[in-house]
Parts: sequence; C-alpha cells; structure tokens
Amino acid sequence: MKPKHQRLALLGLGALGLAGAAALVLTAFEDNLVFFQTPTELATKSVAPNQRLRIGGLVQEGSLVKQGSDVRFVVTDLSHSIPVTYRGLLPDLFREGQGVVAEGRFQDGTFAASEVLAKHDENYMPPEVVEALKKSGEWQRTTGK
Amino acid sequence: MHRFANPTRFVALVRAVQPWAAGIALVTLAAGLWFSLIASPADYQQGETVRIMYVHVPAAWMAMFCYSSMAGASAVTLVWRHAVAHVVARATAPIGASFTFLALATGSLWGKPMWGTWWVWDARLTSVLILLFLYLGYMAIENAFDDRARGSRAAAILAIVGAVNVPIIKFSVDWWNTLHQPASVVRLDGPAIHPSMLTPLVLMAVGYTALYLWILALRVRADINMSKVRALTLRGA
Amino acid sequence: MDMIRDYFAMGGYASFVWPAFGLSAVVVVALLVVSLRNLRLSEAALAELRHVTLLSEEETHP
Amino acid sequence: MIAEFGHFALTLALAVAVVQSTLPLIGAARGDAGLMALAPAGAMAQFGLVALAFGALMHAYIVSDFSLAAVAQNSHTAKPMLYKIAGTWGNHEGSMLLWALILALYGAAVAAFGGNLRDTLKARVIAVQGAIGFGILAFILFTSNPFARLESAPFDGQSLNPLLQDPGLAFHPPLLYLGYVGLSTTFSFAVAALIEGKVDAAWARWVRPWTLAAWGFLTAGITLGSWWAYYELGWGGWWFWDPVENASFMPWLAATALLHSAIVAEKRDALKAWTVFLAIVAFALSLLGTFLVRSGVLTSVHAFASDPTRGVYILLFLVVTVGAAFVLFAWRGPTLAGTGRFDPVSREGALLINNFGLTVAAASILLGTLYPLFLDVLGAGKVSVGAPYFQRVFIPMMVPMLLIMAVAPMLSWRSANAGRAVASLKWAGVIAFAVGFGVWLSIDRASALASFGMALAAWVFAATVYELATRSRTWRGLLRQPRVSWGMTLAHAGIAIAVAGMTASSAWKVEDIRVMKPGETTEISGYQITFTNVVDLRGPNYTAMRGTFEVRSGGAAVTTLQPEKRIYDVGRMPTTEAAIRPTVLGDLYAVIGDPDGQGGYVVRLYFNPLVAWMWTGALIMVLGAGLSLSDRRARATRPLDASAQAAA
Repeated sequence: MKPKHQRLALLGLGALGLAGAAALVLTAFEDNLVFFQTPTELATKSVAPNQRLRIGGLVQEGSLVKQGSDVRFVVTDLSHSIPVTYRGLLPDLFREGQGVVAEGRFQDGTFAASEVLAKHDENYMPPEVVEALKKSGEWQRTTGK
Repeated sequence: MHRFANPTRFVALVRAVQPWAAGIALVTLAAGLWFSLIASPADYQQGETVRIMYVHVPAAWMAMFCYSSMAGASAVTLVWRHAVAHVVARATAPIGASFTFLALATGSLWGKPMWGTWWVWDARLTSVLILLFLYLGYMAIENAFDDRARGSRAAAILAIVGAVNVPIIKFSVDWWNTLHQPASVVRLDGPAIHPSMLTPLVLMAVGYTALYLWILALRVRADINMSKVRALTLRGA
Repeated sequence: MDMIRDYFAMGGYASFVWPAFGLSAVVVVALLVVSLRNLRLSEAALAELRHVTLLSEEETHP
Repeated sequence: MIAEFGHFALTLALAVAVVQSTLPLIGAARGDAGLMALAPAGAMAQFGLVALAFGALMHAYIVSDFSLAAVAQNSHTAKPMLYKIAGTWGNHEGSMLLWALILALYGAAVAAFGGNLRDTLKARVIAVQGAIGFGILAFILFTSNPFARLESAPFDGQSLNPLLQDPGLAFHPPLLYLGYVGLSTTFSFAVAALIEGKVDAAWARWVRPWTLAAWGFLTAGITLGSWWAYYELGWGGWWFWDPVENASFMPWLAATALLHSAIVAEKRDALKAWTVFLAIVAFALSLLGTFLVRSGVLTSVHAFASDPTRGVYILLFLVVTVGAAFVLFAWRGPTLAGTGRFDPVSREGALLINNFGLTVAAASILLGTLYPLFLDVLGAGKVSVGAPYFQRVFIPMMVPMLLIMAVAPMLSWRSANAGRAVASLKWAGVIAFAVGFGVWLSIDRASALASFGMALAAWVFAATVYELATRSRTWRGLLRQPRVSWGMTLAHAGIAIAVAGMTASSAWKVEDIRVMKPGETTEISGYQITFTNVVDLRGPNYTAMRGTFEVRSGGAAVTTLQPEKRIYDVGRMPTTEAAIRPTVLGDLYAVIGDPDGQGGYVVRLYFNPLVAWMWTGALIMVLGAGLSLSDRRARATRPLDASAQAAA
C-alpha cells in the first residue's frame, strides 16, 4: 500500500470516528444545549425553586397588559402556557403572537422575568403582501404572526 | 484534479479566473446594493432592519463555505501532499475569518433592535464564534513557525477536525431551541422569503462568492510569488 | 428633502442599518486592498530577485 | 518542635528543587558531567527532605498535636490509630504533601534505577521532575502550609469526616496519587526527549515501565475508590460519573492509550510524536484532576472566585507546566517523524484505533465534566451533566474498541489480513454468540443490550485465551511465555471479566426499598430475608444502630447480614455501613435506614449480580501490570543506546 493510500485511510477513519463521536456527544447533551425551554417541556419536569432559567414560546394574543413599565403577558406553545411578569423595556419586535424568550425564575406560579428577548420567525415579506394574503384568506397562523 | 497540482498550470488557471471574478463581483455587488438599500421593501415585522440581512446572511454563508473549502483543501494537502491545495487553504483562512467576523458583527447590530440584545450564548451564535476561533487558531498555527512546512500539517489537522463544527452551525437552529430563527432560504419546502427580498439576497450572495474568488486569486498568486522568492533567496544564500 | 431624510433615518433604525453596511464595506475593501498590495509587493520582490540573480549569474559566468 | 523541623525540611526541599531543576539542564546543554551529576543527588536529597517533612506531619497526627491548624481541623484523640495516620493525607494540606512526597519518590526512583540511561536524558528527566516539585512545594509552603500553628491549641480536634474513616479510603489516596503522580515521570521523559529532540526505541522502552507502574496504581486506586463508594455510600452503585471520579478516570484513559502507543513507538518507530503528545496529555489530565478536586470549582465557580488563592495557583501551575510542554511540543514535535510505515489493517493500525477511541472518550468525558463550569462562568445558569450523558457517549465508544481489542493481538505488524485473523477467532465468536443467546433466553429480564454486553465480554475473554494458546502452542510453551506477554493477556482478560461484571450489575440489579418491622420476612432474588432485631452499640468513636437480618435460601440458613447506621461523636454526622454478602454470582446488599416511629425501619435490600467480577477483573489487570513490570525485558536494564551509538 502506498503512503498516499495509508494517509487517505487514516484520514477517512479518523474523520468517521470523530464525526461519530461528535454525534454521540451532541445527542447525549440534549437539553443542555438548548437556549430556552418551552412551557410543555417545563410541564414534564420539576424545576427547583429559585432556579434561573429561560422560557420560550409565543406571546398569547390578548394577554399583554401594560401598567407603566410593568408588563404582564402569557407565554404559550399552544398546548401549555406560563404567565410572565416583567419590568423594563421590551425589544421592538415584541408583540402579541410573536416568539419571545424570557429569562428569570418562577415565583408563586408566575415567571418573574429579568430579561425579555424577542425571537423572530423565518418569514420575510413586505407589509403589502401580508395585507394581500390576509385579504385573500391565504394567511395562515403557521406561516406568520 | 491532479492536473492542477502543478503550480504553473494552477497559476494560469487563477489568472484566467481572476478578471471574471472581479467583474462579476463588482457588477452583482452594485446591483445587490441598489436592490438591498433602495429597491426592496421593508419587512412586515422587522421594518427597515431587514436590510441588515442582505449583508449578514451572505457573510454567514461565506463563513461556512470558506471553512468547508479550507478543510477540503487541507484534506487534499494531507493525503496527496499537493502544495497548491495548501496554498488555497492558507489563502482562504483570512477571507473566511473576515466574513465570520462580519456575520457576527452585523448579526449583533441586527439582534440589538430586534431581539433586544447584542449577544446571547445560544447554540447558533456560540458555534459561529467557535468558527471564528478556529479560523484564528488556524492562522496562528500556520504563521507560528519559521519553518513553514512544520506548521502546515498541524494547521491542516486543526482545519479538518474543526470541520465538525460546520454541520453543527447549519443545523443548530433545528436541533436545539435557539434565539436565532431557523433557515429561510435553504430549506426543504422552499424559501420562506418573498421574491422581492430574495432578489437582493441572492445578488449579494453571488457578489460575495465572486469577491471571495477574486481575493483568493490575488492571495494565491502573492503566496506562490513569495514561495518563489524564498526559494531563490535560499539558492542565492 | 424630507424623503431623503426619511430614507437615511431607516425607519428609526439608522444607527443599526448603516453601521452594518459600513462595517461590511470597510472590512471587504480593506481585505481587497491588503491582498492587492501583497500581490504587488510579492511581484516586485520576485522581479528584483530575478534581476539580482540574473546579474550575479552574469558575473559568475562571463 | 518536630513540626518546625518538618517545616524547615520542606523549605530546604524547595531550595533543593531550585538547584535540581536548573543546574542539570545547564549541565546537559554544555555537556558538563559535574553539573549533570547534581541531578540524581538532588532527587535523592529532595526525597529525603520531603519524607522527613511528611514524617513530621504524621507524627503530629499520631500524637494529636492540636497546636497545628491542620491537625486540629481534621483529627481527634478518640480516633482509632489507623485513621489518625490516614488523617495525615485525609485533608487538603496533607494530601498535597503526599503528592509532593510521591513526586519526590518517583524522582528518586529515576535516579536510583536510571543507571543506564543516557547521561543527558537522565539529567533532563530529573530536572523536569525537580521543576514540577518546585511548583508543588511552593504551592504547599505559600498557600497550604500543613505546619501552620494555631495561636492557642484547642483541647480536642474537629475530627476527620466520618465518611472517610474507612480502611478502603485510607489507602485510596496514596494509591491514586501513586498513579496520578507516576504519570509525571512519563511527562518528564517526554519533555526531556523534546529538549533533546530525539525519541528512539530506547526512549520508548524507558517510558513503558513508568507508564505501566502509574497505570497499575491508577487502576488499583480507582477500583478501591469505586469499591469504597459501593459499600460506604449505601446506594448499591459503584460508579456515579461524579466529577471527582471523572478526574481520576480521564488520566486512566490517557495512560491506557499511552501504554499502547509506546509499544508502537518502541517496536515500529512510528507514532513517536503522538506518544510524546499523549504523555503530556496524560499528566495534564492528572494535574487537571488535582485542580478540580483541590480548588473547589466543582461545588461552585463563585466559591472558587471568592477564595481564589489555592485554585488560581493550581490553575496557573497547570497552565504554565502544560503550556510550556505544549509549546515545546509544537516547536520540536514535528522533528519526531517516525520511519515505520504500516497498513491501516495491521497491529499498528489496531493500536492506533485503540488510541483514537480512548483519546476521544477521554475528551468527551472532559467536555461533560467542564461544560457545566463553562456555563456557570458565562452566567448561563447551573446545569448538571449527569450519568445519562456519560453512559450514552462512553458506552457506544467502547463497544467497537472491545470488538477490535479481541482481534488486535492476532494481527501481525506492518500489514495484516483482517479476514484471516477474524476467521481464526471463529470459536471465540461461537462462544460469544452462545453466551449472548444463553443470557437472552435464560434470564427473563435480559434486554438485547445487556445480552450483547455479556456476549462482548465472552468474545474478548475467549479471544484472549485463544491468542495465548496459539502463542504458546504447548503446555510447556505456556510456561515459557515472557512475563510481558502474560501481562497483556491478563490485562485483556481482566477487562473482559470486569465488562461482564459491569454489564450484569447494571442490567440485573434488584432493588427493594421498604419499611420492615423486626420479625418480618421478605424475599429478594430467591433469598428469604428475616429482619430479626435492632440493637444499639458503641464503637470506638461512634454509636451505632445495628440491624440483624437472617438470610435463608430454600429453608437453609445462608448468612446473617448486619448493616449499621453510625453516628460519630464529633460532628454528629451519620454514616451508613452496608452489610454485604459477596458471592461469585452476586452480592446480597443490605442497608438499614431511619426508624419510622411506629416500630418499623426503612430497609434497602439489593441483589447486585456479578459485582465481584468487576473487582476481580480490575485486580487481574493490576496483576498483569505487576507481572509485566517484573519482566527484565520491560525494565530495559541493559544500556539501550545502540541506535544512538550507531548514529554517532
């Protein structure tokens, strides 16, 4: 066997093994790599009191209440929901129906957020198109809002 | 492939490609800028900030594309010991690092108004930061040695090992909950982006790719010139 | 005039949009300029060295 | 007075370390035999001085000299003598002194047994050892002085953590440190070789026995620790993927890889740079283990940040030592290219796969251990990467390794026919299938995975025995096998037995937690267990509640189990003493808990199948290491500078 083939075989074997190992590690890490947890995920496991964590989901339509700089809203993933309180400035993209990630801790069943981040979806289109879609009834919950 | 392993033939190819790459880059970037800043609409949710996408997304694509090229060229270097493959890998690194830096910086400028933060440690952002460190590490190892041959093997191995990161970047938004949104253009069920916005994005992407080839050609030629200089000085000494 | 001012205001996001484009332009142009300069320098160095070697070869082989 | 004497000896040792780590290096660079001769003398002197200091500290513990802060915090007059002595290293200051003592011991051993090393190599190895010794001694003297006096001596001490008052744990740290610190010798050899720019067969041959010794001690130390956790923690488990356990397991994986790659470097003049690299990594992981355990970062990054002197010092020491070694490696490593060519399918190829697998496994454990720390530093919250992560990553990685491990010794060097090697193992394959299917059919709780694990163990064991048989051919040939190859066979067989034990005890463990009243009978795994009574009794420095369980099987009395729950006089801390009846097939394990206030007691009963196999397997592995070590061939007693002389 030529040195060239030896190197190719070693490289191939090494790359294969490394990719396999990386896959194993990444799958085993599971929820330790997620940036936030959804209300449904949180419903199935116990959370230590006063543990800092991030929750993510959609801001429920009609749940947003503002009183000065105090904000209350409900984060939902359409099967479970969590009430959130927050004091401070909201990001520009924050609105009802939009994705949101809140960091904070649970206090008496509500989630007291110290930071609220907006998460935008992967759809991009001009406002006129949205209007047109809404008029024609093609606008679906799953693709927007 | 082995035909271009010869540096002279390779330089001839590079010289032929260079003016085309330069021309395409200038034309498409000009058109792309016109579309992205003037002729495209604002987004229904994000308003004018969506324009940042036209410099952010192509830079991120190029960051991954450059890394894949660098890792591929490094593999060729290790297995077949073709010197030109190594020249390509070495010339790609600073370009890829620049694009990665741009992706991170413009993303940060986009994230502040929209997400409400300059930076978060989610899987996507962190893995791209690691990509930047991989580029910098590659360049550091590559240049740390007076004797160039020594560093090149260690650098090539680093490039190949680091390639594990590329699919992680690409799929991080699908595998884990991240603050970053999922892919809009390269996805199975077609782009989730309106044609009026896709046009500038594609133009900028083509422009960035041509720009990469152009700069790559310049750097490859300079690199080969310098190795000739070194060879001549050694012979003269 | 208002139209132009509105345009540069970018819907209130001027301080994010323009730096993003500006930074991209600066980095890309700088990379291009540095690469071009390196090529020029390397060509000059090569030309000079070729010249010197030619001269020295002429000296040794009269 | 004796304590001051110890303190003085320690300071003197630091001064000796300065000389030992500098002058021989200069001597080796200049070819000055006089300066080089300082190295062995320095190593001996350092060992003597640190041993004096250690003896002084031990004396303070034995006579309970509570004017020493360390003694007052960790000892007590009522402690049995064994634990007074063990208390010397049962705390931070003393354990670091033990670390230094063992380091000096290894340095002295190199000086004593290195008679036929190249003079320059010997001087450099001992100098590097001296430099490590300097770092540790400075750490002890400046941040954790065991001889610090208290202003006024208390009447009695605060005692040793009761969990640690156990013979298993008394000997666990010295064994583990003999392993950890033994890797420093390999490290010193690697650094010295990098300084010399030369790695040859003689070097590899010199490194192997040190690695082997360290590996053997490390195996024994880890096993003892695991055994202690098994019977003292009372959870019926033997490995918890706890960061402290991982800290000792990672150097073991690296040392195992090193053992194998050194063979290739010695026999085939290949993988030389890699072997040197591994030697550095193995010791780096040992130092990292010391850092993790001793700095307090594991409990909290913030606790570490608030009282940083010790942690920051060890971290700096780690960064400087390992960083310098890696820089040296980056600079000189590429000159170590080997000449040996080999096919991917060959003994070398198989050993390379072994190295790759072990390294990646160690890296993934490192990742799992450090990831929570990183997240904590980034302020991203506290997470714990638990046993599921390690099991899901480590076990799949080990399966192919075990498969190949059986075949590898059958492959020839350079280029081998894998098909023929596997075909020659057909009987081992048949046995493995028979075992796997037998387990699958006969045990009603047998999962596919557990059956596969048992089959794998059988496969490795049968192949190892078969390989020994083909190697020796006759009974007489069996006796003529060199002890080195017996060592390999025993180590591989030990792994096979241990794998069987691990698989069975994880898969078929029977657990029964219930409230029992005296007089009640329950049944577990075919044993009828009658709870007879509970008595209170008095130990030397604790009171205990002892439950008595009569164990019967099919009417015949088997044994009596007497688990205890102890409360130590000092600190009022309760500990659990499990009662274990070990048999070849499995351990019957009983723990008695708190009374429920209505005459009942919480009782935990376990049946742990084949647990004893695990300890036996580990013991066989240690035995193999010892046997290899006792072989003259592995010790390289002859001057092995033939290649150097030929080159000159």
